[in-house]
Amino acid sequence: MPFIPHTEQDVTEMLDAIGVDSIEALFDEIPAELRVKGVLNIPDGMNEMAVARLMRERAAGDATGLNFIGAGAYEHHIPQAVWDIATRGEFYSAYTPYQAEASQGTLQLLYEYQTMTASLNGLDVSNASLYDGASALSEAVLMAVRAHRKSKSKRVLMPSTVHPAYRAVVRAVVKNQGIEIVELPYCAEAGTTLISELKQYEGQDITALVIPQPNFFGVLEDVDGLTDWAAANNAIAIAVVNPMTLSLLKPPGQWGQNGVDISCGEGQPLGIPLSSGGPYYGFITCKQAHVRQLPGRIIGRTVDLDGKPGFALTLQAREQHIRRSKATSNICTNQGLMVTASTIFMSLMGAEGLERAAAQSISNTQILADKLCAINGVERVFAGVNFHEVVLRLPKPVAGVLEALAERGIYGGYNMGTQYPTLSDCISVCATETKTAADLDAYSDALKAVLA
Amino acid sequence: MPFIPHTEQDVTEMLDAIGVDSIEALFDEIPAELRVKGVLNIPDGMNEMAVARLMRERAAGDATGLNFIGAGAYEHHIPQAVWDIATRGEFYSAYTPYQAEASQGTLQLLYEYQTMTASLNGLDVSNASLYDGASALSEAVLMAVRAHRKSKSKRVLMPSTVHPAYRAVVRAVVKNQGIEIVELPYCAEAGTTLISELKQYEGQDITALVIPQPNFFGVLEDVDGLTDWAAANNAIAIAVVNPMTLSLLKPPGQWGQNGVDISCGEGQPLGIPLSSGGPYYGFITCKQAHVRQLPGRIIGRTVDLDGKPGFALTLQAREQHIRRSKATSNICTNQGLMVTASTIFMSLMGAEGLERAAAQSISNTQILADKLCAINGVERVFAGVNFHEVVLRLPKPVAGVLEALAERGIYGGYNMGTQYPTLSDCISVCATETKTAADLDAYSDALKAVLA
Amino acid sequence: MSTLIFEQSRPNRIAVAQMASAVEVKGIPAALRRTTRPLLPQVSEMQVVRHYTRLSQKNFSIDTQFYPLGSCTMKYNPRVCNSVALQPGFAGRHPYAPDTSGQGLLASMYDLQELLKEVTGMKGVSLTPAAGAQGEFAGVAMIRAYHDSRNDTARSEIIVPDAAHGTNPATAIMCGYKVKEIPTKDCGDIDIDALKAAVGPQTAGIMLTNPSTVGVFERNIKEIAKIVHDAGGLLYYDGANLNAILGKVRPGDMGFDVIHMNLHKTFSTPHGGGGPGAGPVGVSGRLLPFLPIPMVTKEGDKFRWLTEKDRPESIGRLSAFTGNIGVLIRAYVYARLLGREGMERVAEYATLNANYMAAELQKAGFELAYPERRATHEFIVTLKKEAKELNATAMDFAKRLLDYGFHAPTTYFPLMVPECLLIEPTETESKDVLDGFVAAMAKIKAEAQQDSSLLKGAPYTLPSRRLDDVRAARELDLTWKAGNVVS
Amino acid sequence: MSTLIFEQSRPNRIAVAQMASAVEVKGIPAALRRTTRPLLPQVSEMQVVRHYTRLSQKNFSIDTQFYPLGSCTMKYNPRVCNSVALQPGFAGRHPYAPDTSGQGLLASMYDLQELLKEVTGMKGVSLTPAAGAQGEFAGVAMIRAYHDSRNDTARSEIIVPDAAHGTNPATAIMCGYKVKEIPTKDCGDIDIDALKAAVGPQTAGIMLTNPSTVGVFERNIKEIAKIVHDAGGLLYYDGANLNAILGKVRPGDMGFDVIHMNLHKTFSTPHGGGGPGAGPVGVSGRLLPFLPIPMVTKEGDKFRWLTEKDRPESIGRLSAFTGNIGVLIRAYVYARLLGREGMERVAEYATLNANYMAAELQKAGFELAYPERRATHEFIVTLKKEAKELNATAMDFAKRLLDYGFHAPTTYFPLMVPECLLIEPTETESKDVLDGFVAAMAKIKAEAQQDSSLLKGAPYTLPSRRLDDVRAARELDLTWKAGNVVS
Ligand SMILES: Cc1ncc(COP(=O)(O)O)c(C=O)c1O
Ligand SMILES: Cc1ncc(COP(=O)(O)O)c(C=O)c1O
Repeated sequence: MPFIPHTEQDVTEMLDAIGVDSIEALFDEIPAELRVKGVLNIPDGMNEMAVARLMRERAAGDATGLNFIGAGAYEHHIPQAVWDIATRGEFYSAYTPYQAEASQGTLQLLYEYQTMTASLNGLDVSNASLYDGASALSEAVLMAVRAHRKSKSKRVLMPSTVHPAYRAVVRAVVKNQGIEIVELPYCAEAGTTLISELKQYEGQDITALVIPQPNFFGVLEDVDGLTDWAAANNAIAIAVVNPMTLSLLKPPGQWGQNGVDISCGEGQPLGIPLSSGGPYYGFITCKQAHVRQLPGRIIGRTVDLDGKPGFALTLQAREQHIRRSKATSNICTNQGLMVTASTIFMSLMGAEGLERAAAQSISNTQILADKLCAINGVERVFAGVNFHEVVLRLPKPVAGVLEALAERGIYGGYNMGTQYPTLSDCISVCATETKTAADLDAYSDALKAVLA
Repeated sequence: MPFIPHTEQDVTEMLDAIGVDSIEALFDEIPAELRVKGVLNIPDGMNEMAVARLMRERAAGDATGLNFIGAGAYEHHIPQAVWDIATRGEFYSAYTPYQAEASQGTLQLLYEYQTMTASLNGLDVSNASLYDGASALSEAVLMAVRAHRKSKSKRVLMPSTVHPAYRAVVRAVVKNQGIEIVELPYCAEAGTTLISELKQYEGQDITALVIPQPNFFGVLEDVDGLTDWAAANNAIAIAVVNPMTLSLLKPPGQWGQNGVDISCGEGQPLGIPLSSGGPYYGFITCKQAHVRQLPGRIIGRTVDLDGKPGFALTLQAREQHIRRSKATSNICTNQGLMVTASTIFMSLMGAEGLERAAAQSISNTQILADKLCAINGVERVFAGVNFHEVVLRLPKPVAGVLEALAERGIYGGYNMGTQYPTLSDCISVCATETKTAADLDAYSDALKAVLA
Repeated sequence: MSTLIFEQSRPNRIAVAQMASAVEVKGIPAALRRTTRPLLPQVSEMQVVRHYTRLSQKNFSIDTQFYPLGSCTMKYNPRVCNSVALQPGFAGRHPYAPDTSGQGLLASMYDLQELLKEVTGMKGVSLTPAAGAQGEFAGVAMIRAYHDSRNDTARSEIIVPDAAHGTNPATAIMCGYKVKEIPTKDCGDIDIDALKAAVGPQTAGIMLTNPSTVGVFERNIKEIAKIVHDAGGLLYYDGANLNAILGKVRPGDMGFDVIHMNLHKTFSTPHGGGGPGAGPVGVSGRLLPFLPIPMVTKEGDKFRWLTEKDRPESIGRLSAFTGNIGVLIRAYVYARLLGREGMERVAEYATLNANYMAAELQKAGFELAYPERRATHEFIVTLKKEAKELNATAMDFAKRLLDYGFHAPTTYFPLMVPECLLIEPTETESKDVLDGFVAAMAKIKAEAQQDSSLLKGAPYTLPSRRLDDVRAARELDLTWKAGNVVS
Repeated sequence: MSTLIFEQSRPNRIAVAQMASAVEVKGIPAALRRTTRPLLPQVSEMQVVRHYTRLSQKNFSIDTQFYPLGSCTMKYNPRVCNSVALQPGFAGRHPYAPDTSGQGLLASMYDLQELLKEVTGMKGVSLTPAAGAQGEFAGVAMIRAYHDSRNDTARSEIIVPDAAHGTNPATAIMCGYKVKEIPTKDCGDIDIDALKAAVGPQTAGIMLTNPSTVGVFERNIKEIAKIVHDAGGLLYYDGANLNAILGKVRPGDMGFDVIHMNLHKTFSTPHGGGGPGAGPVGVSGRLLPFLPIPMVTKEGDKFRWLTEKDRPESIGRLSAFTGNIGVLIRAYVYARLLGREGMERVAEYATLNANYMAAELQKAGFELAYPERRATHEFIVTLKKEAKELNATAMDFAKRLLDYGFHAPTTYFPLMVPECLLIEPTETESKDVLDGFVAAMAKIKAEAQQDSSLLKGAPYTLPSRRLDDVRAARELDLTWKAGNVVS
């Protein structure tokens, strides 16, 4: 029996000790009519050899192309040490560190993670993770509503330059709590959120303003202006950022006069494989003043009976397992192992490693965009400053072009039309530091061929 | 600087402490004329990302076919846990367990390995590994010469059914010590070593007789008769065996009336990847009486200062680092990590797992041989009993057939003609438990097509 | 505490082998640039490997210790599940790569959906929720969507037993409901009278775990279903305890309308020191339209993700992409390893182990919270006597168990059982280990009888002695700042 | 000691997921069949994982501790080297698969041959030896083959300095030579007069390590080469200490005819608790024909293995297949990570670290064995004073260092330095770690001054206290038998 260590003799002895005749007897409190009739329609068990082969064959055909898609998930180099260590049994197969003394490894790592993440965002505190970037933004919105006691409107301004899927998730999560999400249009020329568009909301009761950086078009927003607008209008400022870019970009804690209140985003670029979309992890950081509204687990440093420093879960009174219906969130299991990997990743890369990866990604994307725009009919859509992603207009229907590129082994970008009707002839393209000059050429050659 | 942690400040402080101006000055005892002139003609360093990609591309084209070759290296299922654990840093990056107290993990594992290996061979003791099967056989021959003080001839009888490469290695290793290796012919019909062929050596001073099981043709030898012959003729009996087969076959310690004196072989089938030929490991076991002639490291159980049991290297006085020119062998570094993996493998498989893998391999090879022999002109060469390997005669030149099969994604077998001129139209074929019915069909279909 | 990684940092040290070549950043206006570097350590690759390898050794984990944490199903996590998920074809695939480039993955996800439907008796499954709590959110949001779709908008309450996991009430609130708690009777079953009194036109639904978190099977489940359904409410099944009934009873057959499954429990995906998990949701026919997206569909022999377009009534998306695919792959591999027979045995042996331990602990003089009941895959010991008579609390036992090399059971949950240990051995532990745990408990009790201060000082043999939680919360130290030394 | 895996075994327990389906064995005569099962444990997969994971935690290793074992070059082993080698294309390839199916591998092996030639200044390289000692065997066998090929058969002696590693004399014997030992002078250089007296028509060659095992560079190497060559002998270079001179001096330029390299030292392949290593040999022009097979050649843009047919004068094969390919891949990856500059820096920083530690230990009151000399990548502290005055031996210091979290240096080697610690920090350790080690040494000395019995009892904090070696050898217990309990 896979993974069951019992011998027949064990079973006999155990049943004797319990005082029943059969294992079946242990289910005698379940009403008979509810019991599964016959056997489940599930395939026979396979041994590891057979399963591994099946899955090797299934994986063999997947993801064989060169990837130039970004759109919220970024292909960066991940040092081998990261997952070698993260998947050590002691990290991999441990539970949430409820017994602090038996979990100092995970706890110290998380404290280090909190430090790195808070610093990357230029804010005071960080939790120990949320599910992903989109859920982090949703929690940030809920947190803003809780934190901003004076605001009664529960109105949150949301630029349409925020990742469309994030906006969808926020809608799904907050819609039952009477929160209103107001979407802000973007400037079709610059590809950014114009402060002038906010004019109409001045003087109104706005709970929070969300500020993406870089935005979904890969364009840099006027984060200082937007943050100051929020402050001036008594709205909580929520940043949603790509942490890899924060090695080069001003951290949200320093935006505008006083920085944002909350900064969140997707941790995936920091050492997490693309994995078709998950598991990733969401991070959330905030000013000290808001720490009691922060959802999820938080680790604190304390001392033990001998007065020696050590780590423990803290502020648990915010959490569902203690606070129940009054908790800051329902989150329980988070994305611990991802954060483990990410902490190892950040330690290996250091600030300089992140800077270099980000700078190379910018440079590669720039070079690629120039190459592609040299092809007849391909052009940049937005005038704003790009980070490592760029929206391009194509002279042929996008879906067909992407398909043709895929057949040539190039995953050429994200089809913008699926989310922005006015950009139906556009793709967004990203070339990270993983791409060589030859890769960039391969893409532009393929596109040339496809568009010819 | 890859893997060098020094900061400039560290270097300055360290040079100051030493009292020199530059690192260069530390090389001042090397005669100037010997110093490397200019720079080495070696490529620039690459980062991990680039090296990993280069090597991914190189590996991608290799070994893409279905393997039906045995001939001394066998493709068996290796549970994922085996290498996940063996490559944990604490095993992977430790040295030889010279400091016993800081190496109890490796030492206990090796004691368990010795127990399993001795038991598998039906003998009293095992060392902690040699380089590979061929080097183990060479050491066994040297050991026999040392152990058999009464024999002055240094003549060792070596069946030609022993793996040709093993025989080559033995020759290379023992040739400078005045040891004579006498090769015994095999019976062309049975594919085994006939005891009748030994008649001529009766009454002579024979130091040792080597007995392979199964032999290189995959055929089972009359090991009882051969062992008894050795005993009757005052020769040391050396078994050279495939440990996977010992789950089903009589262990060398029980061959004949009294068992062999020494049993050795290749550990690869027990959890070691094929890896184009290495690293594998050689095992060697013997009767208690010979333990002081056993080469290589040996672990013993003892007690610590508190009287608690623990493990340590023992009988080191046989080894080169103590005994120097009088050592039993020059071996120092052995194949520790392979033995680590193999011990985990044996623990996971247990006797039943080995039996099943071996039985499936026999069965698959049998089925495959029957299928192939149904093709016109293909036939079995030997009448003896096969284990999981079989020699087949082909109706077309072997090299061309194997090439054509490889083009169809089938590595069809070992070309016997390279080592046995009389078998120049033969291949040996092996189908382990890793092969499915569909795989066997794929092979026979391909061979049909190639021979058509 | 090990030296923090920051304390090992030195200016300008870098792990060169991991660095992209340095290029100049052009075009980003100074006003948008960072001026001071973030506090990331400057260390060598070996320092990182050594630091985190050593930290890892300070953890208890399934791979190193018995970990009978009730409600958490800490069973063996097969290593092959991990290696399969990390294959480049799976791990390297971008979520927006074309479906044609992920047919192997999608086939596996489709199979998993089908398999979970069969195991739970539900009509449809969406794999997207990232953990149990997100599954709960999806489930309750679907209940709401269902009522809304029928314009049945007065339903404002979710009923939750007092034994329920904290995520249940917290989730109900997140979905805009009020929570109505009902009590558990001394026998461990729900108080039916209280339930009857609680239901009404305001009832949107009830959230139940069965077996419940007190480790017994709710025998009146059919009646409960009828009461709630009759009142127009729906039944939510918290699948955290599915391990107890796999192959024996199916939530769908019990009358539940919507469920979540914790694959990181029943399907053995690793807990990873806190996650990630996966909390797929399953529904009965009437909730099918509302399942969260994306889901996988099969068209001919091709697979594709369903999106908003395909499922306009869906409650929407819960994560930016597809949920925790890597976890789902691991669960799928586990399910294939087990197969039908293996799956049916899970509940049997998990239950055998729990009942055996319960019996042995009782023989050793410990009091079971529900001595008249069968244990399911877990059971509760209450140490209220020991706390009172020996001044040895559940916390003390928990900490002392660590010294004996056992992770502690879940303590102080469920809340209404005083000084409780919720013990879940799982099916992958051998009798020897269970016996060892029982012996340790007996020994600890004997220690307490001798001198209970010994327990108060525990643990003694771990990297830390007992840690001061109160101070942690009072003097918040959540990030390292150069020089913040605790003393 | 942890419970042995055998003691966790129970009859008929198996790890089912790893089992092939059971088929009947047909055709094997009963006389050849096994009748009783071998003593392999009957345990579950989790038991195996838990047992060996826990055992691993009892080891010191590079990934967890400073490991300054002289002559062993315990440097950081980059993790990527391992993952590259374990790729299916490499790890899954049968050694007799056609060369066409291994072009990626063969290209890498060819590159490695070329790279090692350049680094050592030799004319040809064979990668096949499995470790240093096998490389030595190959080297001395080539010396013999060379003399034999010239019918110069009276040469019966190999000269070996007394400081040489034990493998050197042991190897000479294996090649049928007699060993003539020559002394090392107080300054650490070889006694040239003794050498002159030793050479003659019976001299086949000399085996040298340079830097030698006493941690200094043999300054008279040119003269030594001349003396030996003039006598008709050849020079063998034991490359165990190549780390000290990488990119600075090349054995080929020093006049050596044949060398081996320990890739598991200088090229950072892991030691694996005792191996595997790789000990490629390099030769000058006159020994080229004798190199062991197989070797890789490049023909056009294709690579293939050279065999007996291609190299009829080869000393032959040293292993059944190709040597330790997996190790060679790791070494190749490491070499490519380093590249030219990285390689040149290895010697620099290894030397800097050694000289710094030597200076600091001297300041802390320890006596260097060769205080007048530069340290190379390693150096020797002699504790003869401490042994005499404080009754604190090298062994005592070694064991006490373990309590401070440092692996001990090499002790009692080379043999002619009394109470010696041979200390090799390697280039991958940071100054902080070196400082920590020096501080620990000073502290231990202070402890010894207080009460040397403290040291005799060390270690105190490890899984075992000091182990009884004598008993281990006297009461041999080499395999477990049900019931053999040590007490
Ligand atoms: C009974 C119960 N319900 C719900 C949950 C929440 O699941 P998750 O932690 O995956 O969010 C848990 C697990 O912690 C649980 O034990
Ligand atoms: C100086 C010296 N020579 C030779 C050897 C032998 O090398 P190996 O252990 O790889 O056989 C060693 C290593 O142990 C050594 O230190």
